[in-house]
Amino acid sequence: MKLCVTLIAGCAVLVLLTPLLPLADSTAVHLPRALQTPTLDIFIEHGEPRPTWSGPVAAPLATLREALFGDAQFAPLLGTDALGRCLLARIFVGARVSLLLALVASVASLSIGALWGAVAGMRGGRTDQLLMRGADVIGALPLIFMVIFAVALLRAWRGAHTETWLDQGAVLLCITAAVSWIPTARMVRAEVMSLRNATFVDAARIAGCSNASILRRHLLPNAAPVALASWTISVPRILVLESFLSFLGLGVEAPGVSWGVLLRQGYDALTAVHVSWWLILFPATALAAVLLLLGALGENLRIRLLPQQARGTP
Amino acid sequence: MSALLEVRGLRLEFNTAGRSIEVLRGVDLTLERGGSLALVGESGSGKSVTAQSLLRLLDEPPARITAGSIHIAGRCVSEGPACVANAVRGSVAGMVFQDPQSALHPCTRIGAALAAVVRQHRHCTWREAEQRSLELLMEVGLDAPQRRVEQWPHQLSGGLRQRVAIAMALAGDPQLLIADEPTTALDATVQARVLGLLSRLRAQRGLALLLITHDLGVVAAAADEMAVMYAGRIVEQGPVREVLAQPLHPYSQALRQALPRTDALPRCAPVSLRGLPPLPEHLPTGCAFHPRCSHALPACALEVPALVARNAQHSVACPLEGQGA
Amino acid sequence: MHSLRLPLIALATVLALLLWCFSLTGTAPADLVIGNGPDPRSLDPAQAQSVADARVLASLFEGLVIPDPLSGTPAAAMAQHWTESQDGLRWSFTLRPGLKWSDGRAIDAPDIAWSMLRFLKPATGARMADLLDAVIGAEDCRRGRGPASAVAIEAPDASTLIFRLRERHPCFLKLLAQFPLYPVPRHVYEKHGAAWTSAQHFVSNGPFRLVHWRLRDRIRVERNPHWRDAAQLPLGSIDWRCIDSPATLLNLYVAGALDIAMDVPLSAIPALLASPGSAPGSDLRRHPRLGTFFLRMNVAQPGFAHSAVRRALSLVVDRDLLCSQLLRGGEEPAWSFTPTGMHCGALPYSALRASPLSLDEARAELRIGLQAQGMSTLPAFELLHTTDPLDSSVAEWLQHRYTILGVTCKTVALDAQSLRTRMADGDYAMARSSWMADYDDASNYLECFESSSGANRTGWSHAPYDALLREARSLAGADAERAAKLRAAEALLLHEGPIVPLFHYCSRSLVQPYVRGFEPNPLEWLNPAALRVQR
Amino acid sequence: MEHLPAVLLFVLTPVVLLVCARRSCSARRGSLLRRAAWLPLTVLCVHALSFALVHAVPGGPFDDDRPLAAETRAALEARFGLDRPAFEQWLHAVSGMARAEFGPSLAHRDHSVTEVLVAGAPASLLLGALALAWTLALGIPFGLWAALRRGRSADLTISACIALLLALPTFVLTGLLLIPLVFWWKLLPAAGLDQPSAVLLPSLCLGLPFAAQVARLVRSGVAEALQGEWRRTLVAAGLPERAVAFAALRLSLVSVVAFLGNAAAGVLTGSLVVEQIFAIPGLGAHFVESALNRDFTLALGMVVLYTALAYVLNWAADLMLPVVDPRVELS
Repeated sequence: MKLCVTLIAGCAVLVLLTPLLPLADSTAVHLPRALQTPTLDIFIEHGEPRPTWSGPVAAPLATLREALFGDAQFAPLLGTDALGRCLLARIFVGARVSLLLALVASVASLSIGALWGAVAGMRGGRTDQLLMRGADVIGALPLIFMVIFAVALLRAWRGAHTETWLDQGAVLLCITAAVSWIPTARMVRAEVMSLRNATFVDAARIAGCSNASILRRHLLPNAAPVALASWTISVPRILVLESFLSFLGLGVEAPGVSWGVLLRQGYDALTAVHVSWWLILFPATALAAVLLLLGALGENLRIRLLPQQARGTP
Repeated sequence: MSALLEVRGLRLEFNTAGRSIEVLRGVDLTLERGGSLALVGESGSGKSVTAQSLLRLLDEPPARITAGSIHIAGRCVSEGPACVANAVRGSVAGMVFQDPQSALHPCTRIGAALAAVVRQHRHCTWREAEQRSLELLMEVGLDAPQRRVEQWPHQLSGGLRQRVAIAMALAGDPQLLIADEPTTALDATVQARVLGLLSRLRAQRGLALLLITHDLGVVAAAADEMAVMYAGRIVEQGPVREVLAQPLHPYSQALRQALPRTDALPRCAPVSLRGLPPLPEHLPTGCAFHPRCSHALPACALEVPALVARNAQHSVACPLEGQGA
Repeated sequence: MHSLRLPLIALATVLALLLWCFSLTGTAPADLVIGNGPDPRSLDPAQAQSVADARVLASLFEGLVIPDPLSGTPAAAMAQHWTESQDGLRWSFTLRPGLKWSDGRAIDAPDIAWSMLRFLKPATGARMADLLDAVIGAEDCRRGRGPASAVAIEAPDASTLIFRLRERHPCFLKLLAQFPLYPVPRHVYEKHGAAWTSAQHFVSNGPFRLVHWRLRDRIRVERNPHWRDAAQLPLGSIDWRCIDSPATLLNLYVAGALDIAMDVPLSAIPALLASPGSAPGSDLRRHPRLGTFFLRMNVAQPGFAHSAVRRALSLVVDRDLLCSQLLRGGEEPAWSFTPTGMHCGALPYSALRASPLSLDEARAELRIGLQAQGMSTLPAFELLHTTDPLDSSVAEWLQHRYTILGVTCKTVALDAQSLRTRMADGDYAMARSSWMADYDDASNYLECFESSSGANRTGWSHAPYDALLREARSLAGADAERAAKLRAAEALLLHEGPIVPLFHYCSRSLVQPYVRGFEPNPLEWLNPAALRVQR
Repeated sequence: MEHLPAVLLFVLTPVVLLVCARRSCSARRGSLLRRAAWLPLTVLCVHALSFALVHAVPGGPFDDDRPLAAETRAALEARFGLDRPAFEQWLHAVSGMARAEFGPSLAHRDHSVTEVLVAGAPASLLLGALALAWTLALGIPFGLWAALRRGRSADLTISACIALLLALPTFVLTGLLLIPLVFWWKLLPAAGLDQPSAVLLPSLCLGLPFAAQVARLVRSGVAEALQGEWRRTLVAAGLPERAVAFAALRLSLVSVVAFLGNAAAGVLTGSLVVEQIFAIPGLGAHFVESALNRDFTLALGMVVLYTALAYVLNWAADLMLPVVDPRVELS
């Protein structure tokens, strides 16, 4: 558990501090060295174009990097892609996109799910029936296909309306959040329902507490672990969904970089006469490692937060 | 010719989390062919462990036999890996357990479960095995066995399930039946019928019966001999009639007194034993019973008393040998 | 035992299903397996779309004439010989005797005339229905304004077909060789309607006939015994493998599953070129194609109205670098819109090449153009492209190039449909485009940017350009003069126009050494009747 | 009259089934009927939703690099019925669906949607069935092995593999297996479906993550089952280790079968990617393509087919449950 948290925290820090690292420019097309195999020869290169970073956090870090490393940067340790861009830098930049998206979308899906489940659980009766039947119907749809349609639709819509807030990130975010809240809603509802009928809530009600204070004092603190546990499960799920969509060419689009995009480009470059294995192996390793860590973390948290459930479900 | 079951100085310990706890501390048992022996004691005294260790049913590890020997029908069961007991399991010694609720595999039909055991012990076709299963069910007193073999365990009542369990134990035609609290989980009327069944089977098949129970009433009804166990040791052994009539060990006496008596005067209420049985990891020194014993001598805390024969059949592990009573 | 009945039935069903599926995996190989491209949209000549579709159709059908890939002039096919009237307005074709459909029925001239009229009728929905616009009454007919009987395509007897044109057309014969004009079997069409293209009804007149078509897998054709030259046909059957991804084509080729791969992924070219002596590097055939990859600019967008800005954006792009470093597949840098190797009538047409601008010149042009519009900097604009990997790389490369000029452009990937919609709606600033020649004539290229052309889509309308093209059309028959006019128009297009030609395509194919009769050519045309295997 | 089959299928059948379900005395038959009633309703819902989505997408199926003349476009739209009001088109589509006709495909104009689906089904089915076969053939033995060797090196190795495989999405796993097996060692063909060995790798890639899931279920299920009292009965009756292990496996199969419904749906989704990577002439690739090509009819046909398949497979898994575990009653 401790190891898992440490590793995840390490990844997060690494990803946050990417602008600080002496990485090559992830967008710098450098054709003469296209499809270069991974190298261990040179660690530092001079005179290459440096990546430009903007944003309140990244820009100062990039300045700091200038001060620290000057124009020194890593050679393409993990090889280069078909346009000669450094894979190492692209994996780092892709991590920022993939992980941020997964994080935000999972928070969004958590809020939708928790709200839906809490309302259903609290109100009970017909409202509950209606809400949960709705969730069932949505759950019964072949979601991935709906997602494909929705993405195509939203993209076409975006294509038709140039100046909208709806950029590709927002499209992906909305879609992934919209399809991944159902398990959370179910878990939260079950918890709220069992809590609502629990003796200590009855006791509070007899003691004259208002509904709002019961909700605030008793239900929310007790339902929080469930919500948190479902959140830790939804992060890797959304990460996979994002990379799946990007892989199908429906998610993040070039020149945007995410791990799914990197894998897609890896497959595109892979041919029998030039087996550019690194373009698949390294992004795959990054994705698998993060998923493995998040999965382990989720499992651990679930066992800790919900000891009564941990044994029953596989 | 040697006895059917012979246990000599059996010691067994559990190793968990780096600690070893000795639960059997030198058990001696003998059961002749066709005989019946009841092993009696409070919960935690080691009777069930003894019974299971006879067929090496305990998981090894954590359980481990550290000393002593078990011979069943002349075969040594205690040496080597647990699977050496396969030679006697079912074919020489069958076993019935306490809880009929969970003793049968929930997803196997009665007939199939029995037939599988039959086929394990005699080389025959499925059809013959099914035929044999029907006979076995009839033998243990199930009505309409044709219908029963198609049923699932959860469709039977507790008593019927226990009968099926007995039929399974008998499927290999054993000479010895070990019954580990076979009636505890059943209600009184069913209990009586199951005990009747066991007696009948003994008579019909010439079975030897090792009956593990804490119920002296059951002992009186079903066994000829009894052994009283306390904290992993046999403290008294002898014919049921003699031991019940004249218990020698203070523990046996206490058990005897704890039994409600139908023949006694109404005001002579059962006397419950004071204190709790010791935990195997915190055994008192010397005679394990001495802290609870009203007759304890200073020497009792120092020395473990050996099992001494009082007469040909009756022996006891107490220096007082019933004088305190 | 009855507890096992349900699982057993289920198991048996699954096994039967598996057997059925497996029976589909093994098909006996054809004499020649060609890795083509995606599934044809349709085997109806009027509906087919791409060059890949055309190749499959060419094995099934033949027109009055077929393109001769080497000379560039059409050669006789169904027509034995033809005559053109003095003024070029009346074309008379004489059919070969004994022509038959693949079901053995005879083909006569009225059949072919009917087929041409079907092609024109709006209900057919032919994509290139404007091909025959030069014929009297054809345009009215395809627009639903006139009856089919008014179209001047006549069959006075069973073996003569006469076309009368409203104006002289510089390359009418080349038009007739186009795949959309392949004849359609009237008797089958009238019997089965739109279903005539299904494999069990399909009848054609080419060297091969359709055996079966499994989507996303293959189209199997076999020798048509009723074809005019069936005895001389070297191949008994061909498999057209329908595979979208060039990488898969290459992998299959390397594994020996294909005899010809009609496309090779760009990323594999350097590796293939690195081993020219051994397979598969030695099997690589490259040939310039009559196709241009270019960018359109929307002159209605802020900043793009002045030609100097467009010129700066166009001529600052170093095409040589693009081709030598990014593409590396043998593409030719495009300094003109019409590709090299183009003809004008029968004469070779050599396009004028624009001269590149140095960075300083480009900056100066940009400044002039912006000042004329009262701007100081060019507003950031979007460069639309498709999600195709090649497209994306070019767009990313361009984005990088334009930063050197101090111009900000944002690349936006769209699916092909969305891109088309936005281009058609004029809702773009700069967008990737390509044009493939339908037939080998420079006018086919330059007429795209006439004000009236539907292919223009840039809002660019330039009277002198239109005038030059009109004059060129009127000079049909006088190829040299016509070429001069076209060259002048092209110079105007490059100087004023709304396009950034980037490169001319190059066809790349892998051909096993034992395959003969494969002639690389600018139209990526393949004559299936000439292919043979010599092991 | 045209809409009669649709009314029968989508209105009458569910109502009748639901009424029967309410009337039926056996809980099992009731739930069976209810499930059956919900199938057409779910399909109808999904169809309506996808229809709305597809028709909301700008750009039509006839947009082309070369702009069509207005008359030609109008003729094409009339031919494919796209000139009618949307609601009418939807009604038409629904009544077609009731007769298992989805109309002509707009992108594959020589084929009706039904033909496209029938042509692609064998390959997809083969792939899916083999993937499920791998799922069971690898998942169950390895899960059992790990459970029987719990805590020892075999168990640890298998558990690590399970964790790894669960973390690898299909398209990642495919790449990792493809490179060595196909490109380095050239053991298996890279694409197509020409020889039987060509389905090995795709189905393996598709099945492995599910096999890992099954192995995990079996491992924990068997370990839990072995805690049961019945185990002592069997051992004491002299049954060998093997028989006991199988008996424990039998108990853990309940969760496996319950999972298979999900797995089948997952295999359908996964085949999308695998078919694309291995150029297998199945149904998967049509999905993304039809959405992108605005091939309305094919897209709708695919959605309906996949919804129905997922529903039926889930249902079949539920039906299998009581067969595996007699204690389960259909609810």
